[in-house]
Amino acid sequence: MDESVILGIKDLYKSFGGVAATNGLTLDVLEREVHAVIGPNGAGKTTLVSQLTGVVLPDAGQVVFRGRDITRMPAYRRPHLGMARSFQITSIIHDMTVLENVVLAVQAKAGHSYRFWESAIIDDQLTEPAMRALTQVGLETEAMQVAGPLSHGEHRQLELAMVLATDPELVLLDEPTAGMGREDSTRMVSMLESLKGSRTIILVEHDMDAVFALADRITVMVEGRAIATGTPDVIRADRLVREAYLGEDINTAIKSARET
Amino acid sequence: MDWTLLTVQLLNGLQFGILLFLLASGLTLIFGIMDFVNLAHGSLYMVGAFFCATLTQWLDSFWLGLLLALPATAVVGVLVELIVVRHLYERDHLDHVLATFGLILVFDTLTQMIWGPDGQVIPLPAWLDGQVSLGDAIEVPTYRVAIILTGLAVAFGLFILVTRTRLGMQIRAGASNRKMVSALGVNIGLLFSIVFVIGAVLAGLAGMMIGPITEASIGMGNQIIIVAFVVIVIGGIGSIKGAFIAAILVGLIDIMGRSYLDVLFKMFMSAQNAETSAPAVSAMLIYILMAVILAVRPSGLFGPRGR
Amino acid sequence: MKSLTLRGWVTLVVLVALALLPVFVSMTGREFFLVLATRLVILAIAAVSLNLILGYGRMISFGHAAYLGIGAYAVGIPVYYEIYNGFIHIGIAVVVSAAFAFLTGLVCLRTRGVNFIMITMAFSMMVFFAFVSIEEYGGDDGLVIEVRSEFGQWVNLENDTVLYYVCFVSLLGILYLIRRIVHSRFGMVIQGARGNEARMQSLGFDTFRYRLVCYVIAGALCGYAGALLGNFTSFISPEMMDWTRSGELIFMVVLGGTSSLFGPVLGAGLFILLEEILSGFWLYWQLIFGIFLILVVLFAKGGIDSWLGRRPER
Amino acid sequence: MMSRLLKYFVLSLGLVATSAFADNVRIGFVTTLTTPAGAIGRDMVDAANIALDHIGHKMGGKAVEFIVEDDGFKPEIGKQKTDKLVKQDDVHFVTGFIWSHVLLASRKSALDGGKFLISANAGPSPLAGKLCHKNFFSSSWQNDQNPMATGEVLNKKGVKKLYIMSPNYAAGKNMVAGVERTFKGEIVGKDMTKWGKDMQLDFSAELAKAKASGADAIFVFYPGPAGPAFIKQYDQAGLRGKIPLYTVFTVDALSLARLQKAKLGGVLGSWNTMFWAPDLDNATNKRFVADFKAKTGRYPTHYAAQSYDAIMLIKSGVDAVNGDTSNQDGIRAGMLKADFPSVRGKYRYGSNHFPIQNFYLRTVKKDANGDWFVSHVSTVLSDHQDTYHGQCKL
Repeated sequence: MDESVILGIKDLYKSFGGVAATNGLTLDVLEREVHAVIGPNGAGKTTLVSQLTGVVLPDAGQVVFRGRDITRMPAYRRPHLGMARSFQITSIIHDMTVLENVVLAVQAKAGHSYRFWESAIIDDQLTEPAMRALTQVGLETEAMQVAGPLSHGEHRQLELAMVLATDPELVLLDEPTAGMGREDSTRMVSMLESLKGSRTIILVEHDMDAVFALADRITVMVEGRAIATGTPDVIRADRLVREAYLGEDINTAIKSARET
Repeated sequence: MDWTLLTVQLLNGLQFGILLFLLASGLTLIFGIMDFVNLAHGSLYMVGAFFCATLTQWLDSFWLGLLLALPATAVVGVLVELIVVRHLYERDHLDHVLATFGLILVFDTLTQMIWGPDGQVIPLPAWLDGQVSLGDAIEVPTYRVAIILTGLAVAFGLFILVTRTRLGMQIRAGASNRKMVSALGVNIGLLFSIVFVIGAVLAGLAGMMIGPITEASIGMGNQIIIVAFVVIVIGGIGSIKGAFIAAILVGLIDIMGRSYLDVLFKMFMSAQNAETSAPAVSAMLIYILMAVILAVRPSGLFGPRGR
Repeated sequence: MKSLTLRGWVTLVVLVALALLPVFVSMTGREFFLVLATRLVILAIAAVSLNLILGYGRMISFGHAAYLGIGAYAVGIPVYYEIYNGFIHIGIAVVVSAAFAFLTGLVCLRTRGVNFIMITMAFSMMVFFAFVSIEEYGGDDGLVIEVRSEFGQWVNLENDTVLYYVCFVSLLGILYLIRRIVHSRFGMVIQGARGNEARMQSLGFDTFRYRLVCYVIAGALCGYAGALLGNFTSFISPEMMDWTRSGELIFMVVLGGTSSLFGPVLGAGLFILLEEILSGFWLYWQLIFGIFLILVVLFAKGGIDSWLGRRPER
Repeated sequence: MMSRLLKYFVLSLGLVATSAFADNVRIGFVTTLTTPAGAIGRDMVDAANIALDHIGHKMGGKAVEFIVEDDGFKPEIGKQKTDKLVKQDDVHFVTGFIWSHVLLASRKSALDGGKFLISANAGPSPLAGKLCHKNFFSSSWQNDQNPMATGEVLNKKGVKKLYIMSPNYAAGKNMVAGVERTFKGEIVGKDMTKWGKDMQLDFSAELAKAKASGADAIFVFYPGPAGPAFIKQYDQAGLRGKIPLYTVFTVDALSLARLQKAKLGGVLGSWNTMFWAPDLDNATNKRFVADFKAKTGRYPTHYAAQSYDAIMLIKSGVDAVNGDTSNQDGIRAGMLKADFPSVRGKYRYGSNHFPIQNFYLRTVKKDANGDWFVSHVSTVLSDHQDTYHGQCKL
């Protein structure tokens, strides 16, 4: 296996009630690349993310992260290897402040949390990295606000800050621009662009603008399988990909995705 | 082994199980559909028994008493739903537990204020008060057989209601996906009220069934309701089938424990200690069963995934 | 010193009143107030410990009274064998409670929602029946604790005022302890898991284990309260572990306000005062009590703590 | 009610001088008024009030203050209420106590508080033996005594095999010990059932065992709410006429009223034993029963009779010191004489302050109005003293 492969997925199978959601998927993600996964609805992208993060365990196949088999590793242990994820539907802790949310993310990285005495929120070892991550996503002024009432766009930013705060090798971004307006969306894309090259990013995304702007390589999934993997230009030209999008020209698909 | 005794005890267990099912079926429906924890379900059991006792004593007829006590209990169920329960569906379980805990206090005290502290007897017609012979040696109280038959009939009726009627379809849909039911244009408020009242009537019926055996007494529902909760948790919340199987299981375990555990205990402890420990340990058995089942299947035997 | 909010004032006034109560009692000779206040303070400790899991962790335990019972029996049983050393009593109470919490927590914390409520209750009922079944320690009749725990010559619990101050100082200590825990890294994880458990796991927290530790701490603290209760009542029966007692503890917490440090103390206080006053003047006081409970749930979300101007939840 | 509430508030806050400092005789009465067992407490309080009426609410020339507390059928609450009576109301006598376990739990509070403790019902064995106390008195009996009388009756009736059922608490255990002590045949089975607020009331499993055991008599102790339920199920199981039933503290005026309502005539003609009966022939008893019936419309139970005697016993003590409640030795000496008109006739006190008295065989009959009651038949035990008095070091 290539030295630069950070995440290897081999012959992954998962079915729910007889229907295969992942059907023999094989995919390699290279070190420091932005690897986008696209595909029509029901292609099995969400199930893939769930299996990579350990929320759902595969029926068969193998997931290898930096040479280590993590196929059946519990979800909570994967972040310690340097994996982090964001959620398709915003997943933050609503009744805590923005800073506390990010502090938790830092804390997760900083060894065990069986420390019962010192206050966490005034601990510089936690708050400094947290504030750095918040500054990175442009949310530093909201640090003391309770997270729940913030806007959707701010929630997505916070989500990203929590991912960054764990300083991961591999970031799994599940539709980071979902539900965003054009302006927020553009800001998110430029924010992700600034991360490019510093970490490996797996980007599951519907917004083709974002995908083609960010991705080094793209994998197209259909019916639980990868039908094509390659640079954006290769994918644009791929025949199978065009068929997958029901004969539509991929560029039309991009356009229609943009309008919805 | 005394087979006659064993048979009689199995019947006793079945009878207790049936009674538990009457209570648990309503509880599990209310739970499954409204996600509502109703500790006061046992109070409706008590109310049913008291209504039946008073009406039977006034009208000098158990049947009339039973017939009139059912709608009377339903009215109480409607009132409870309207005044308290309805406002709590959107709240969390903690609020349910507390409010219905308060309802228990209210019901127990009101009952004592109205009926006094004495238990109320429910006289049975003579033909129900005797015994029936099953085979040569086995003789069981007629009334207990009547409870079994009534309970089975109600269970069958409930099964038909849930699987074969429009209301039942809505109930099933509600149990699996509440949002979907409201999306289908069903009047959720009305559906909830109906389910709550069905549960109330079933609980009341259970109280009326046990009344002629134990009398209607204050707080009679407070212990059995906990057992009924154990039943629905074992069976899996929202599952009528699970409630039925678990109720029979728990009924049998309870009676068998009370019948045979002391004999077992006497093999390795003094008779005096065995007599004391056996009833307590047999009461413990059903909780142990529950813990074991939840340890293996955290959502019960027939429970929905991921609850 | 910065200016105090209404909440702060109430907290201060209640604590000062509790601290000075024995002086008032010795001036007026109304010993019964000391009895009442001791009970209040002990149950406040139990409520505060319950709040650690219920309020901060959203683990609705319906079996917390079991720890009160375990703690009290940890005094009663050694005394029955004429072991009077209080350090041994407290040690047994805390260790056995923690062990019980650990073992039952392994099962309970796998479940969610109503199943959690019911299985915590089931375990408390098991302890209830276990003590009912032990003839040696009085079974259903309970056990009279003839002598209170001994702590050397300096602290004589047989003196009611000393017992009261031991309880009061314990309450202060445990409040401080929980304050530290809640703001610590550990407390952050527990509160994070309350808000969004899936997220906490994806961040890399083994929430099950953190919750288990929290559950054990709460159990141990309540066991400590139980040991005080056993000393106070000089009597222990399985009845103390009945599910209705656990319900009362929950009520105290909710009445005072969940996820606030001092709320459960106020809740326990109001609960005991109401119980005492109402039961003194009307046989059917539980009617009023029940209605009050329902009204609190329906209309007073957030409990006393929110009446004093705190937002319910943060 | 508002003014009462207000008064209570003011009193509890200690802002005004309370009755605790007034010069009167204060009696605290702990009994069960709520839960299904509340009917017993009501009977006891009614009887105590009749006794107070009979003595004009005066003892030793002083007014009597009578404070009733509900123990809720729980030992812990009973103890709390006793604490309140001792420490807040500063009573001179704590009495009442239906339940042995409530009494055992409350004993220390009352006696350590320097008060007289007088049981008007419960008679657990420790209090007659090792835990006897100079300030403890019983106006009833020691638990074992009455079943011992039943045991004698069983022997006379030629019973060889006995099945025993009883609630699993202090008194239940004493009752079983009592009947086992005098009964000479074989015990073929025994069930101790759950007691308390959540008592077991369905005896299907136990009755089936009794039936299969080959016993030729069943002995039960099911006081209060459990009595009628047990007798009904005994009838429903078809045991009447097959295995005769012998009871203690199970068939009384309370259960008979309910059984009569349910038309369960099987209980008529059944036997039980007791130290007293409503038709026991003495002047005090006649007056008590007549007044009780006139006031409440019910027959008094033995609980009522004992409560009446408890008040009279206290009066005899207070009278002996002319109302000087600080003279505890004098009061004690006065009460020890048992020199007062008791509804059971004359009795004496043993060294452990439990009565030495007769036990009678009784049967259930209809009176002139058709009401069912338990009627005195014959004497089973004369001047009977409990078995534990030897362990008492008084």
